[in-house]
Amino acid sequence: MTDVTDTGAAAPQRYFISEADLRALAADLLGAGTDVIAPVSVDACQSPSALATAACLRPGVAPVDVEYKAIGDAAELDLGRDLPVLSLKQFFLPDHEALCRWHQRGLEVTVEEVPTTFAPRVVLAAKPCDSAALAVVDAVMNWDYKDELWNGRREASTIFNLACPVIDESCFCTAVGSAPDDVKGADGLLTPVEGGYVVETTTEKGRALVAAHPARFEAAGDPAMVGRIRQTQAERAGARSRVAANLEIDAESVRDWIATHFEDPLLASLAIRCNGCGACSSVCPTCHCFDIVDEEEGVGRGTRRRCWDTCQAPTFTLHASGHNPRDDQHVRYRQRINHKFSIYPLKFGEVLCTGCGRCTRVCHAGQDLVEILGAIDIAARRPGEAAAAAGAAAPGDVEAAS
Amino acid sequence: MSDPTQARSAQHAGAAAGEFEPRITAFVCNWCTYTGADLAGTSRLNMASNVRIIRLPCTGRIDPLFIIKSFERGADGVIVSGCHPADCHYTSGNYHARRRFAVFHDLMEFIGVDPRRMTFSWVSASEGAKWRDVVDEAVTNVRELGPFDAYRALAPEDESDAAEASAAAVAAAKSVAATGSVAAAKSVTAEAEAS
Amino acid sequence: MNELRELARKLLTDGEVRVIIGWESARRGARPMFVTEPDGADGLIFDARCVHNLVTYLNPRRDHVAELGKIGLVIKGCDAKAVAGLLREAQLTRDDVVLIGVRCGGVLEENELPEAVALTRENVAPRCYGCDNREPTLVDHLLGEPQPEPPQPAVTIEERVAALDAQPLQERWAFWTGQFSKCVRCYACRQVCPLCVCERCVAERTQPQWIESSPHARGNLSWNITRALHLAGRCVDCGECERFCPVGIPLTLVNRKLQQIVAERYDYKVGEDPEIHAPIGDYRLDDEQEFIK
Amino acid sequence: MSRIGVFVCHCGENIARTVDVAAVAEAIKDHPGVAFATDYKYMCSDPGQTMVKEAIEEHKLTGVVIAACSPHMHERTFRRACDQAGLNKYMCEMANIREHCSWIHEDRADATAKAIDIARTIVEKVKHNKPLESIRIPVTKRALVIGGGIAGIQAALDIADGGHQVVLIEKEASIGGHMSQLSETFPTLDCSQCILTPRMVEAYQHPNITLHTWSEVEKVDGYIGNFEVTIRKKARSVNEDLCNGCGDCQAACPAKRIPSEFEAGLGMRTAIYVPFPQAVPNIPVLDRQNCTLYKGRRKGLAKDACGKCKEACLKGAIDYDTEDTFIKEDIGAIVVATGFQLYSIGREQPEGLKGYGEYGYGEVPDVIDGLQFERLASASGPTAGAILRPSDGKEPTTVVFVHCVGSRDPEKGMKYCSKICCMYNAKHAMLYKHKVHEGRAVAFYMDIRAAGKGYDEFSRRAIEEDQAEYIRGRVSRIYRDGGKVKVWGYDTLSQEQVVIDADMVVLATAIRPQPGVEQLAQTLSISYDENGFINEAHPKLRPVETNTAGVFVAGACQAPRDIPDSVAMASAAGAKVMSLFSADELEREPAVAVVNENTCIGCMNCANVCAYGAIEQREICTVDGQVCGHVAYVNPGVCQGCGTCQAVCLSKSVELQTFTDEQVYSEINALCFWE
Repeated sequence: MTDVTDTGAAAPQRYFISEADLRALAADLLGAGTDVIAPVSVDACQSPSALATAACLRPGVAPVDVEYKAIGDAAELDLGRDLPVLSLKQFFLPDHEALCRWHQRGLEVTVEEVPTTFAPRVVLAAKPCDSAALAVVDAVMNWDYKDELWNGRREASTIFNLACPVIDESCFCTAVGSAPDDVKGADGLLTPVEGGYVVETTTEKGRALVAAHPARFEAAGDPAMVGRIRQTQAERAGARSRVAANLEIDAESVRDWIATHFEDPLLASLAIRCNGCGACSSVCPTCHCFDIVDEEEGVGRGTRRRCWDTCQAPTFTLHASGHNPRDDQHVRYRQRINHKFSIYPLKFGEVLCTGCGRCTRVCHAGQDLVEILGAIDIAARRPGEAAAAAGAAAPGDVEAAS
Repeated sequence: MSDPTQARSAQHAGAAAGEFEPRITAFVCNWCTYTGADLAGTSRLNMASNVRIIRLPCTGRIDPLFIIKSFERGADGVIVSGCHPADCHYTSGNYHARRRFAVFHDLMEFIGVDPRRMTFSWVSASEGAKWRDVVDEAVTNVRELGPFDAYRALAPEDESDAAEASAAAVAAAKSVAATGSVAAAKSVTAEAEAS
Repeated sequence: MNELRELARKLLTDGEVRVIIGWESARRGARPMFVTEPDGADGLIFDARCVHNLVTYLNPRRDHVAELGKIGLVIKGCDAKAVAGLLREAQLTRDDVVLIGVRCGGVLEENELPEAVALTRENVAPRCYGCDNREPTLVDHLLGEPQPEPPQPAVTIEERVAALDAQPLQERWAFWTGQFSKCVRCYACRQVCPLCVCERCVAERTQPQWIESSPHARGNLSWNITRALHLAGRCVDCGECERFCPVGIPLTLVNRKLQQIVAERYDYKVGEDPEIHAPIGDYRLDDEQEFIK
Repeated sequence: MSRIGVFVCHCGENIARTVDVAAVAEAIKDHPGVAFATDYKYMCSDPGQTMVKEAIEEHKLTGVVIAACSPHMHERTFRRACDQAGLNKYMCEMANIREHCSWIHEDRADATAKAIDIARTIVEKVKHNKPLESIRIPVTKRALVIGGGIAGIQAALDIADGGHQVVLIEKEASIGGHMSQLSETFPTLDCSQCILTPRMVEAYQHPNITLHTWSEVEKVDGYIGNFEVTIRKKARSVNEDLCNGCGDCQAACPAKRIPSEFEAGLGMRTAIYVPFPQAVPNIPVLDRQNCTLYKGRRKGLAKDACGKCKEACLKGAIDYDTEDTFIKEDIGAIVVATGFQLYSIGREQPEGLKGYGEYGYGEVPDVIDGLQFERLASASGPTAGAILRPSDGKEPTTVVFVHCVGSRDPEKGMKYCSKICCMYNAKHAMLYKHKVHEGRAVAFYMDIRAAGKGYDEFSRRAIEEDQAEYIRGRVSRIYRDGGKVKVWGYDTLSQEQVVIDADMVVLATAIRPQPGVEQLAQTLSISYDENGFINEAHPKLRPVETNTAGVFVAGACQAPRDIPDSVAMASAAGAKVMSLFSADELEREPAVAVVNENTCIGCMNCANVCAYGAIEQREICTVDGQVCGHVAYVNPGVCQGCGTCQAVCLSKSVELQTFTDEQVYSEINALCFWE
């Protein structure tokens, strides 16, 4: 978590940008041919409005979703709305992308590579939990094989977070080392204040963007800034404590407990209602597993693509022999928890989760990560209470009992 | 029923001018329609050349996935044809097919596919002439509807683009032309342009 | 509710079942509950928030649930049709499960609420409108008082389907390809479907690859058409596929359309009788064939 | 990697005229997986086939595509050629560029382009063909013949004489069927029993024939070459091994006034009885319905009311407490020869038939049907061959014969012609005139149908030599008028009303299948028509086969037939059975479905759509032999290869060899119109 009052790195530069200037900035960028990615409200139907209302509008369901989109017009900017359905991940690890293409004529095969460099782009008002996720995933994308496509997109992107104004009962970023005003994985932070935003740049990329558009930013030193900053300090502290109220765990204890309780019935019991639908992986900003498929486009020609995959799918670990080491859903769910909160931290020193809570919100079977982490934390730190907590069914122990 | 001769003359003109030529895949049963198509041949019944037949034992074997895949591969239309009710070589394969295709037909219409792109017919081994009519009518219908670009537009952005395709096709055309076959060269180029 | 808790407690105490699958009220609203200890039965609830079709836990793909031992399952009338579906297709043996039916007056569209609220035109699940099966018959126990008809929703599913039907082909195509292009192929719709019983889904076949795996518009269309067709005459309209879809594709509309098709063409309605054959895989000599030349 | 050879045929000018065959061969060379391509004037000629064989050698081809005519034309030819060259014959396919291309198109460019596509399609298919071996099914060389009439006897004898075991079952107490009831037979007027009885005895004594009378088919499992048939031996109450046919039991039986089925109700029998003196086997059955003892037992009497036959039987062969027994037989082929019954045209009718009450049958004793007349005319009949009318036993001076009673009558009877009535009416008229020289024989007919060797001559003889009066017209009403039987008719030739005071009337009633034949057909899963006659597999080309492999049909159960037709059909069926038995194994094309047990979930949708009942549920076990589920199993002996199961299989777990998903997909893929 980055505290703006004191940073290990170069002290953050502070500026103010008005609502109007922010849109103007976006317009400038678009004008210069730079892609601008930002959360926008989209018609839930992407179709003629007649249909939108008649065919899609379901009582109790919002007619619009918020999504990260490459905007075409600054007017589309719609900052401060809910968490987008899908995380920012899709702009760095798209749900599908070509790795290469092949052509065969007679017996001769030609393979065509895809470019790994990308045009510069700017992300405005990213959610801190999404940018933080990018930084966490950077580790696995570079520890051995360097993922050129991932890195290419990372390098090409300048990201400004928006201090998170929407916190609900599923959020727990503070429990996993992030915060509603985190700039991890980003190049700067926007904090809403009267009439605009306080802008902080924390990286060279961030400063470069400001430097490139001096007209849009009011430099610090302006007396008004002091008040503004004091105001943001308070709000940001408040936001953090609101999230903290949802969940507090000791990540190390959780990590070690999982590592040493692989067969613990608690893990199975916590997975019991999971349908293995895998929606949690799709919406997760840190889930990064992919499958590689060859898709034909006629005889002797086609494209090799990678697309999102999930450890929640039975086929994820299905061997050619027909054997499946994770042939059961509670085992697959355990893998998800294990990988995020034990395996990954043990290997890369960071939890593979930024507490965005999407998995909980998207799960209509009621798998609740706040509750699950809480239960594991209790088991890890107060084993006495754990027994009581694990009242629910556990395939493991029932099997043992029967 | 449109005028078949018109369908054909239009086609030859079209081929020459490299205009849109409907591409139609036909899935037919071995015992009735395929044999009926054989009869059309032995009776020298001239018909549009836009249809490519895939032989199957029975309409009962035909899965809607075949039709979807045909569209994915750029077909502008499909034909499914088998034995008349009660004539099925396997007694009931066509009855099962009939239900499957009724549901598929209605669903595709709901999704927004023009049913005229999908011709379903019963053509017996003795109905060579009917097969001719089915083919010509299907070609005329699809010609009126134009290429199924709506479906091709679903192709992923990173797919090999048409330019490459036509380039490849032209190359092929050259190789063929080298052998002195104007005909094939022309045909392959036509394909390239169509795509 | 007490009736339900008492019965659950009894079944568990007598060892007639090893687990009761019902609903509980949790932090984020109602959700499935798995009770293995008689005392746990007190957590069971049944109210308008109990949307989930718990029959999905009987689906043979749910080994981890089967491991619990003999199941006592709480079901609504609509859920009973799914049980019938599993029996019809030999995916379940009737004696392997104790079915506890609850009389149902309709459920909420949005169930993640701290407690149940009265059903209104705005909040009722549209699929409940015109439900003809609010008292399951396939059950071993039927609980609760007879319930009133659920209210008519502000917009009925039929109205939405009709609205689509009224559009020209191009509009419908634009609508559906637009919807399906949102699909990220998490296959949540399939995983939660009580009738999607295949060990290996056709979508996972690569030789041949009938359905392209990566989530581009073309592969997504094939997948969604195939999913719908495979459920033609089998779908019990529980709406779980749409509810679980993370990107909000209105799958209910496709499912309902297929129900209309089999109803109009074959006078078939998915019901609670496992003996009645599904319409696909069955035929009549005089099935209409107006679309065939 | 596949190495496919493509051979483009000119078919003389037939293909080359409109398709640039050289261009096709040239274009296909570029197709992935094609190792060799060429064109030739006549691929089907010897040099052409040799070319294929040599290319297989030289280019190490893994598959062959012949771009020529329809597979229906020459597929066998080229598959044989490949086979001879050591390439599995199922690796060879035809690309039809003649019937489907050169013959139906004029534009050379279009035709050539299409021919290239067709060739590509088939090349792609062959790339995914798998070498297949034809299926071999063991054959149990043992036939079951159902029905002991002349057809059944003939079929049984032919097969038995061919050296194979035959199980012959007859539901009545004796074999012989209707033919044993006949007096003389047309057109030769030789005595029916004289020619039949020796056959009956031969069948009974034949070392290869096991005879079960008073028996019926209970259940049939299995398939061609491998049926398991359960036979119900109805309780006879008489031990067949002990009984010596002395007849003392019949003499002792007090119940003597039971109408005899054999005598068509004109004679009486006892409760324990042999149907007729020449019965085979000559072993009585006890008719429990009419037996005093069993009547008593049904009433629940404490003590048996009778027992005379048992007392009378010195062999102690009678046992009142026997029950139906069941025997299982392993059978390779089945011949159905259940024969016919006469349409009983009385007022009361079963199954919604209208009947012909206006003809007084069943009410006027002297109105009888054809079989009853046969018994009157039969030397072994109730009147010892004298024509005496039932009412008063007097000799009738005027007898009216009515044709087509219930036949050719969509309104009230059967639509079809019963075929044999014209002939037996002529015969009856003759027999009557031969025995009652002064008598008057009048026949009302619609048309005379006397097609057959010596048939027309025969019916003419009835008219010209024996002065039978033939009146072309229908009879409207028959009723009793004092001692006479009034017959109201109409002569359509003289346009006159005709009224005849007859002494006796013989109705030529329609021929119908035996009762219960539908149930039998269902047991055998063979089909039958609206009238209940068994359906042949093909009306012209497969007249004695049914739609179930290994089940054949003979005689009047398939349609009205006379004796020579029935016998011919029986021998034909016998020949079919023998050709089936000629090899130890049955060889079939491997075009059958195969289940992938790893992915099958046993929903059995496939079984629901299989028209042949080829798919059954099968348990699968874990390595340690624990039943862990069930899957579908396709019986290759029964599967006909339609592939309907594959299309309904949601998980694509059943594959029709020769038309696999891989193959079809590749063909579609080959038609990718993007290139």
